[in-house]
Amino acid sequence: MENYFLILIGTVFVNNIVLAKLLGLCPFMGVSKKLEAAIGMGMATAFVLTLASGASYLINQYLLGPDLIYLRTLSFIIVIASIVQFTEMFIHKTSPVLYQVLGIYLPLITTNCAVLGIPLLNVQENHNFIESLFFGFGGAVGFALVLITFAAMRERLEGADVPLPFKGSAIAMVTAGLMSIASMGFSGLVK
Amino acid sequence: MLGLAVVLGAVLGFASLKFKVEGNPLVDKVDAILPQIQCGQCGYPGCKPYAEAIGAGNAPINLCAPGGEATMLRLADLLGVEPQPLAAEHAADKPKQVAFIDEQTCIGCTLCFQACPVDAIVGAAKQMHTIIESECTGCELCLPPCPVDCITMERVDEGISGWKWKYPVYPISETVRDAKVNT
Amino acid sequence: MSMNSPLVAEQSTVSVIMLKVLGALVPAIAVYVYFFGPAILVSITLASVAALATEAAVLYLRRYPLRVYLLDGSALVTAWLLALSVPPMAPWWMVVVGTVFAILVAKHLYGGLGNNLFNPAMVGFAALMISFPAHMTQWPAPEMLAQTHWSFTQQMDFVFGGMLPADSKLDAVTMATPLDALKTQLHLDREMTDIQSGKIFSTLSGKGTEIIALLYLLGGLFLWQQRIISWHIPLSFLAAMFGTAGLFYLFDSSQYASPLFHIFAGGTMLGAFFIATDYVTSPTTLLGKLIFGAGIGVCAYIIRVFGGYPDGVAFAVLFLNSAVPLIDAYTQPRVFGHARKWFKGSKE
Amino acid sequence: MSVYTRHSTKLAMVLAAFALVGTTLLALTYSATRDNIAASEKKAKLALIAQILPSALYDNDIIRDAVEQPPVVELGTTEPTLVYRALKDGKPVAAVLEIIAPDGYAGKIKLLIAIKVNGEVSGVRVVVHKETPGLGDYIEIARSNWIKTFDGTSLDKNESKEWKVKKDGGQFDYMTGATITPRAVIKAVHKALVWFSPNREKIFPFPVQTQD
Amino acid sequence: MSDVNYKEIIWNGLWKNNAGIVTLLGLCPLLAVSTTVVNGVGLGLATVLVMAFSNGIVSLARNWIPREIRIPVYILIIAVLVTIIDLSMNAFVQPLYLVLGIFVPLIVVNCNVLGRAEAFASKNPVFPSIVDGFMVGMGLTLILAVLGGMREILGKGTLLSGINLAFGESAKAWVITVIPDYHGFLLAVLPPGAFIGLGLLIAGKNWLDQRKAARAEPLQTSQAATAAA
Amino acid sequence: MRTLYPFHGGVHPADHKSESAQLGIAVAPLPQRLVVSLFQHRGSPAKPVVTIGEQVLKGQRIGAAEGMISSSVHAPSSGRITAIELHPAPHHSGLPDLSITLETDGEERWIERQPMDYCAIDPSGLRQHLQDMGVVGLGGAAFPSHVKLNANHLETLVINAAECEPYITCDDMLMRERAAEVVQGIMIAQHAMGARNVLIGIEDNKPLAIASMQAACQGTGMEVVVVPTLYPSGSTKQLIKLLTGKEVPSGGLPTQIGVQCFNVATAYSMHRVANHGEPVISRLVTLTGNVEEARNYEVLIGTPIGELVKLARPKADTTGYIMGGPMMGLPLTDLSVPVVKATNCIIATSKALFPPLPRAMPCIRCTRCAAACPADLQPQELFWFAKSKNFEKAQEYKLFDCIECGCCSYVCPSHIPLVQFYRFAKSEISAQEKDRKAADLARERHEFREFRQEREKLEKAARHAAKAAEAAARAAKTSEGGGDADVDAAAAAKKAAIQAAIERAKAKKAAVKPQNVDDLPPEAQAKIDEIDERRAQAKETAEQTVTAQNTDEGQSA
Ligand SMILES: Cc1cc2nc3c(=O)[nH]c(=O)nc-3n(C[C@H](O)[C@H](O)[C@H](O)COP(=O)(O)O)c2cc1C
Ligand SMILES: Cc1cc2nc3c(=O)[nH]c(=O)nc-3n(C[C@H](O)[C@H](O)[C@H](O)COP(=O)(O)O)c2cc1C
Ligand SMILES: Cc1cc2nc3c(=O)[nH]c(=O)nc-3n(C[C@H](O)[C@H](O)[C@H](O)COP(=O)(O)O)c2cc1C
Ligand SMILES: Cc1cc2nc3c(=O)[nH]c(=O)nc-3n(C[C@H](O)[C@H](O)[C@H](O)CO)c2cc1C
Ligand code: SF4
Ligand code: SF4
Ligand code: SF4
Ligand code: SF4
Ligand code: FES
Repeated sequence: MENYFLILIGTVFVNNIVLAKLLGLCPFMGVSKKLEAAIGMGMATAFVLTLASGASYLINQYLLGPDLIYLRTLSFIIVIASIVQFTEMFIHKTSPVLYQVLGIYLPLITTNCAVLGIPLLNVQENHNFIESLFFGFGGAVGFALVLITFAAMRERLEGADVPLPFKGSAIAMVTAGLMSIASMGFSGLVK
Repeated sequence: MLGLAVVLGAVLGFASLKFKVEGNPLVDKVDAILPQIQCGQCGYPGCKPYAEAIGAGNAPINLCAPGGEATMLRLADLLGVEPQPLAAEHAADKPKQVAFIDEQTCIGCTLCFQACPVDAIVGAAKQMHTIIESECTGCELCLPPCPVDCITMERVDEGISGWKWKYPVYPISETVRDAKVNT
Repeated sequence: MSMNSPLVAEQSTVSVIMLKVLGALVPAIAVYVYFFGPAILVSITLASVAALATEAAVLYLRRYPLRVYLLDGSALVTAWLLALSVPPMAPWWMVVVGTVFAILVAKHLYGGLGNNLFNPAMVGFAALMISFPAHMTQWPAPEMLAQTHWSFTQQMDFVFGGMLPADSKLDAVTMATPLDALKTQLHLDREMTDIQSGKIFSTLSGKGTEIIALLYLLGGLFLWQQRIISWHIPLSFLAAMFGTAGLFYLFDSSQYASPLFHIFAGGTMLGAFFIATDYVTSPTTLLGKLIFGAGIGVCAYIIRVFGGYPDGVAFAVLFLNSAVPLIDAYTQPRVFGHARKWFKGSKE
Repeated sequence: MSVYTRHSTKLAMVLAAFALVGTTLLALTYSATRDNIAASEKKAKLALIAQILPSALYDNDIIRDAVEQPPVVELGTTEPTLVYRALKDGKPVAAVLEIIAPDGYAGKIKLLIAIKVNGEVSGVRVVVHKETPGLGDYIEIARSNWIKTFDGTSLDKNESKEWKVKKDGGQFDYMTGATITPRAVIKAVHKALVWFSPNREKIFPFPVQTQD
Repeated sequence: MSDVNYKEIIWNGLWKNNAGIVTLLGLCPLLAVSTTVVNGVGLGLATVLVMAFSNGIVSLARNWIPREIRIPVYILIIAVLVTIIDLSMNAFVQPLYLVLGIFVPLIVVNCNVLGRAEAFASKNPVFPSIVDGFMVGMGLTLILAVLGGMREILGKGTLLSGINLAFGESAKAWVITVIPDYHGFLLAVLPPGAFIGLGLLIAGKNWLDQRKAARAEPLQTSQAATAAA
Repeated sequence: MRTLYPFHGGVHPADHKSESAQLGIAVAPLPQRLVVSLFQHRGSPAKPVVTIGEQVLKGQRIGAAEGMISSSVHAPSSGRITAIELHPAPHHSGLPDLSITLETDGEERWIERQPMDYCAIDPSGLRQHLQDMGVVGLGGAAFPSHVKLNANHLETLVINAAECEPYITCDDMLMRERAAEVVQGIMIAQHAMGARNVLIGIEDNKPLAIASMQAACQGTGMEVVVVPTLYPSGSTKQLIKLLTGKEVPSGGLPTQIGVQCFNVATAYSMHRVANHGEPVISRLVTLTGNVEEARNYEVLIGTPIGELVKLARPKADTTGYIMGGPMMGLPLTDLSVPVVKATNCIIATSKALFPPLPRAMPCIRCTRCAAACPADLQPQELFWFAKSKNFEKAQEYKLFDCIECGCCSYVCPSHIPLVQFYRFAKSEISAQEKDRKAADLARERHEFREFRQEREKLEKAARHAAKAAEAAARAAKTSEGGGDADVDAAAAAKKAAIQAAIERAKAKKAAVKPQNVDDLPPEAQAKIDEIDERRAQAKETAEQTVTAQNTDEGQSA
């Protein structure tokens, strides 16, 4: 149990997938201009990432085995793409409200490299099924957390008197850098 | 692996037919932002078509001249894209104006009436035409068709009740502006 | 200047506020000099010059009025706070690099005074801590504990030229800070009481440092009395740290230091009254301030005790800085004439 | 057959065709590169081992000649590791062990150590660590030669109390401000040596002749 | 087709719509592996290869792929290509491959690759598509190299360190020590340095563009004035 | 003691009240010219009902209220109307306003004044009367009072005697000298709204006024409540909160919570209207600041301020004048502007009294403004959004709940003109709102036009089809008739066509019905009617040609 807790703390704060692992940056930069959108994206990603992490574990373990490792990337990406598709269809059918909130962000998730990166890291770090789920979920929560705080900061920044060349994505990058500095304070929390 | 591909292909094919993209709600949102002057200066035959083009990602957001910078900024906001300067020929914010028909000269040819996108002109054939001021959007589309050039555009005065407070300018914001010009 | 109502105003200015903040630091600095020698004054001077020079350069590039902004004093506050966080034994270029980074990246890339999201001094400190951890741990030993005494010129030789006096080692004049010692010794499986019998420890926390912390506290109270800072952030910060430390202390007093030790050790007092209270980078709502302060208190404790750095105040401040816009957005107070709501989002 | 299913079948076929071609291509590439990859891996490992155990000292295929070692508390390992055996003319020369120093400043430090059969350290290298860059990372060979101070040490030559940093009264150097890391490494190496001597026979299950 | 404007393709790929600093796609590898020039260029070239080939293949196959499944097919093609590169790098430049880690397989989700396949290759003939893929990839590589250089100099005081990962031990001599006896501003090689460095590059491009625009403006008006006169 | 319910924030600017409260109220001399603005109140301007050259009597109505939210204006003295034209007005815009200029004859001849028994007529009659007599709020907003009286079974009537702005003492002096009449006026409002309680809120820095009001209230059931001196306790919402603990809902009216609020001077003018039959033609104005003799004057509306200030003998180093208080007042750029009903005070400024504000700096988010804001707003956020023209956010942070009291600007250490930013943002948002409504209308009209065109096309097609069918039928008929009838038939058909054309033209002439009038809003219809009227006049001359042309068309068709 403690192990899972540490995985969570580790992925959310210490090795945050955005700020420390440098994954999922495109949506991090792209969907953070509005707080509301960031919240939607964060939730959608959390859902898909957890699923993808578990599913790709199963694929890797039972479908590929040690012989077909060269199909890993291929099968992972296909599985992820389908999960995204199915999630979209599923919530479209079952919950129009949820679809309103998350629907438009789902297709964007396929281009979030964390969705592939986390399963690959799972393999690299020999996680078991439950660990994979926690790792995926923790990564997603970490992603959502920084995405949302980042979006709030960018909304504030809109009014700031930023020097012209830095307006827009440049200052956003610098902000992400300073966030990354802040998050380095947690290094060493999980040995 | 093959099996996986077959199954996925089937499902995707099925799904793509079943869940064809339905009407684009974005277009309505864009349309709501456009000023509905229907002037066609954006290069599209009216605001709705321009909205559709934006919705489909085929048009930049900086083409609407009457809407000016404010409209562009709201579009940028809605679509989550970086604001773009107004296309050069659209940059000047025009003062609000309405058309005015010189009733003595008008010959009642109905040509302006047919051109007006918002039916702001009333009148029958061979009768003098008059413009309903409150409906006129000032798009100037009625000017070219008039054979006797009896339509003129008149500025709407702001008056005390339409007066707006100006953006406060004080030393700091002044220098800020200077700095922006310089860089 | 266009005239518009209101046509009268209180006469306080930004410069006066900043000057008072600097003034509130002076007693603590004096005691600092008494316990650790005058090297800190050199650091403060270096940082101040670097800060003003950087600020002037940026203002010049942006064609902003130099005099007005240089006189506002905010760069000096940044410089002093940064200098107070860096060991005075560190090489001279470190303070300069930290200050330039703080003023340039954390303040002026955002548009200067009032626009920055992160506490500039703490950004500078964190950048140095991450980049030069070895130098950042070279804290001088209190005068009465040092094995040998370097003269002021010897110290300056070291700071500016990296030259050690003959037959002396850096070890002889530096010493782990109480927090650092605690961490190292716990690593060696020693017990708390055993560790705290060490010579750098004293009743509250460390010899010398606790008195400085006390004076920071007094300076903070002065700022509060002057209505420059409100009580919300310092109190919630100290209370949260005291509470968290208290819990762990009750749980196992052989592994965890007492809450009193924690609030008088390291950067707690400076942080609570001078750093976390920076207007620009802290929340503006009262509830937000309480959350912010408490968040820093808890995070700083966790980093201190379980994390990789001996003290966590700076990182905790930066971490909570990043949450400030979010906190502000979700703690907007009820506006006159609006219904009371328990949870208020940025949207109605 | 409805329109839907007919259409779907067609799409499925196309996709399957692409998948088939793709997987075939991959299988081909894989078989073409497999040996090369293995060779590269081996080369890399050999290069690492060569840093701590001169290749002139042995003549067997050391990568092949490895035995699995279940987790050992003294070595700090929690999972089975490989112990490589270096032989010259069929006689044991040295063993290369993967050990872990669990109490580094920021977590575990993975080390590779070569111990000669006589109990002398041939060499130590850090494989993975999370110590503070710029402070605790001088244990890496890329940063400093500190790790080489272990070369030639042994339990016989160095008494137990000398296996400490100088600050604690031992014989090992350290860098000011970072004593936790060297302490951890020294402790781990020491423990490995202590563990090695009684377990030598298990690793080399044939008569061992010490040179002298 | 002869009306393909190669100049524009090249200009777009390298500068105007540069993937690294304008469209801000494929950021993860850009930031993660630009710790040194060698790492950056290594991954950049891998990406170039994938992009050129994927664009070429997509363009070749564009008439056979049904619309509905074009995206899955593109992904399939890209994934296959990436795995081929991945295996080859593992086989031939393993030390570099190990340093780049999961960022080689992650080329699959680099939006630039899919983006160019969809936006360009699926509508254009083979050769221009290859050029486009190549140029967009080169644009990315350029930024990777510059960012890598910045971070390496600031962080370590060297250039081309780690060149031996790609070319073997003998290449160690090629490492250039820019600042001897340097303390190393470690922040530069850590993630914050990546973010801030890219921020500076983006601002630099903005500054150049803005300056150009500011210069062009008075020119235009004066031209207009002369035209009027 | 009544429990008070303090509102959040507020500030204590130096009050400078004693200077002008030393001397009793004096009457300002009659000026030669009076300029009466037709737009002295909120709502729509009054419409002039006199002509140039006309002789008018004191108290005669010269501008009639137009619409519900409007008020009449009256001649402040007898004399001759010399101009009805745009004249500088005391307004932030600096724009001139339609005003009536009156050359006084010095005779002060009154119209016939008719006191009324307000208890005898029904409330709506009373309200109508107040509107006709030009009663508007004299507390600053100049909102037509009859609108505000439109309530019954009111819980509490709050009388605003706080006079929280520094310098101003006109309400203070009014209460000291004319308390009984003020109370009489309050009774009118109380009666009109059936108010159960009356609370008179007076700040504790006016002990004399408190005493005289308390004396006047004896036995009336009204209660004088002494409130602490704190700006802006005189603001309606804050005073209501202070006295009753109730908050006027955002965007709502006090009557929603059973409260209404009038200024004491407004009450006094109700008394003059009802009990003396005098319309609102004068008011008390405090002349103070950098002057030799600060004092309150009873001043005729329309008195040019430049003339008025001379009474107080401004000192030589006077730098300018403010109308109203220093917190919410209007710096005057033109001294030819007249006194209006909202003019409660004129302050002469000097460097010493109004030192120039230090240079503005960026906002440092010190939240002093938030601590001072009586509307519980976060002024620094509003400023941030207004500055960057992020109006959506500004509204999200409740920009429109800002009462523009200026407390935030007053305390701001960065000396940012915050209130100006809010005014800018508010007026920009209102303008955008107006544009949006216009756009919605345009969209509707455009869509309708497309629908209409579609419909017309269909109708045309149907007509063509019918015609074709008819022609076919006719052709069939004629072909039955035999070959040589063809020519005749063709001629007949032509004749018929001409006939039909003439018929059509005639019909058209008879009822020139504008096209495109389906679905018009009533205002537009009204406009069209007006146009039609004009057209009818033009018709006579045009008739001839039109008929000729119509016939032409008929023939060529
Ligand atoms: C940010 C930071 C990182 C540190 N990292 C390490 C480390 O990696 N290894 C280490 O031995 N000590 C590290 N330390 C130092 C320890 O906290 C402690 O000061 C030191 O090990 C005690 O050394 P001393 O006995 O020479 O005083 C670090 C200190 C700080 C502030
Ligand atoms: C458009 C508008 C309509 C109003 N309608 C009423 C009304 O029907 N009844 C009423 O009692 N007050 C009405 N008011 C008056 C205000 O609530 C308020 O009492 C008046 O503006 C003076 O207050 P102030 O000086 O604090 O702004 C109205 C105000 C406005 C601006
Ligand atoms: C900030 C502020 C301060 C005000 N101060 C006073 C005041 O001191 N006395 C007063 O009568 N009205 C004051 N008013 C105006 C009142 O809100 C309101 O207009 C008046 O009390 C309503 O009464 P009336 O319609 O009779 O003028 C103030 C308004 C504001 C917004
Ligand atoms: C009470 C108070 C605390 C401050 N604390 C800091 C601080 O911790 N770090 C800093 O860089 N500046 C500090 N400043 C100065 C200034 O507000 C800061 O540089 C701004 O962030 C610059 O925009 C402080 C100022 C005040 C008034
Ligand atoms: S330019 Fe603007 S107003 Fe004109 S039609 Fe296009 S969108 Fe409508
Ligand atoms: S009347 Fe003329 S200017 Fe006005 S809306 Fe119609 S066409 Fe446009
Ligand atoms: S008082 Fe001025 S500086 Fe302080 S927060 Fe408010 S607006 Fe900003
Ligand atoms: S002017 Fe508006 S924001 Fe400022 S204190 Fe008054 S109510 Fe609050
Ligand atoms: S490269 Fe785009 S999300 Fe990682």
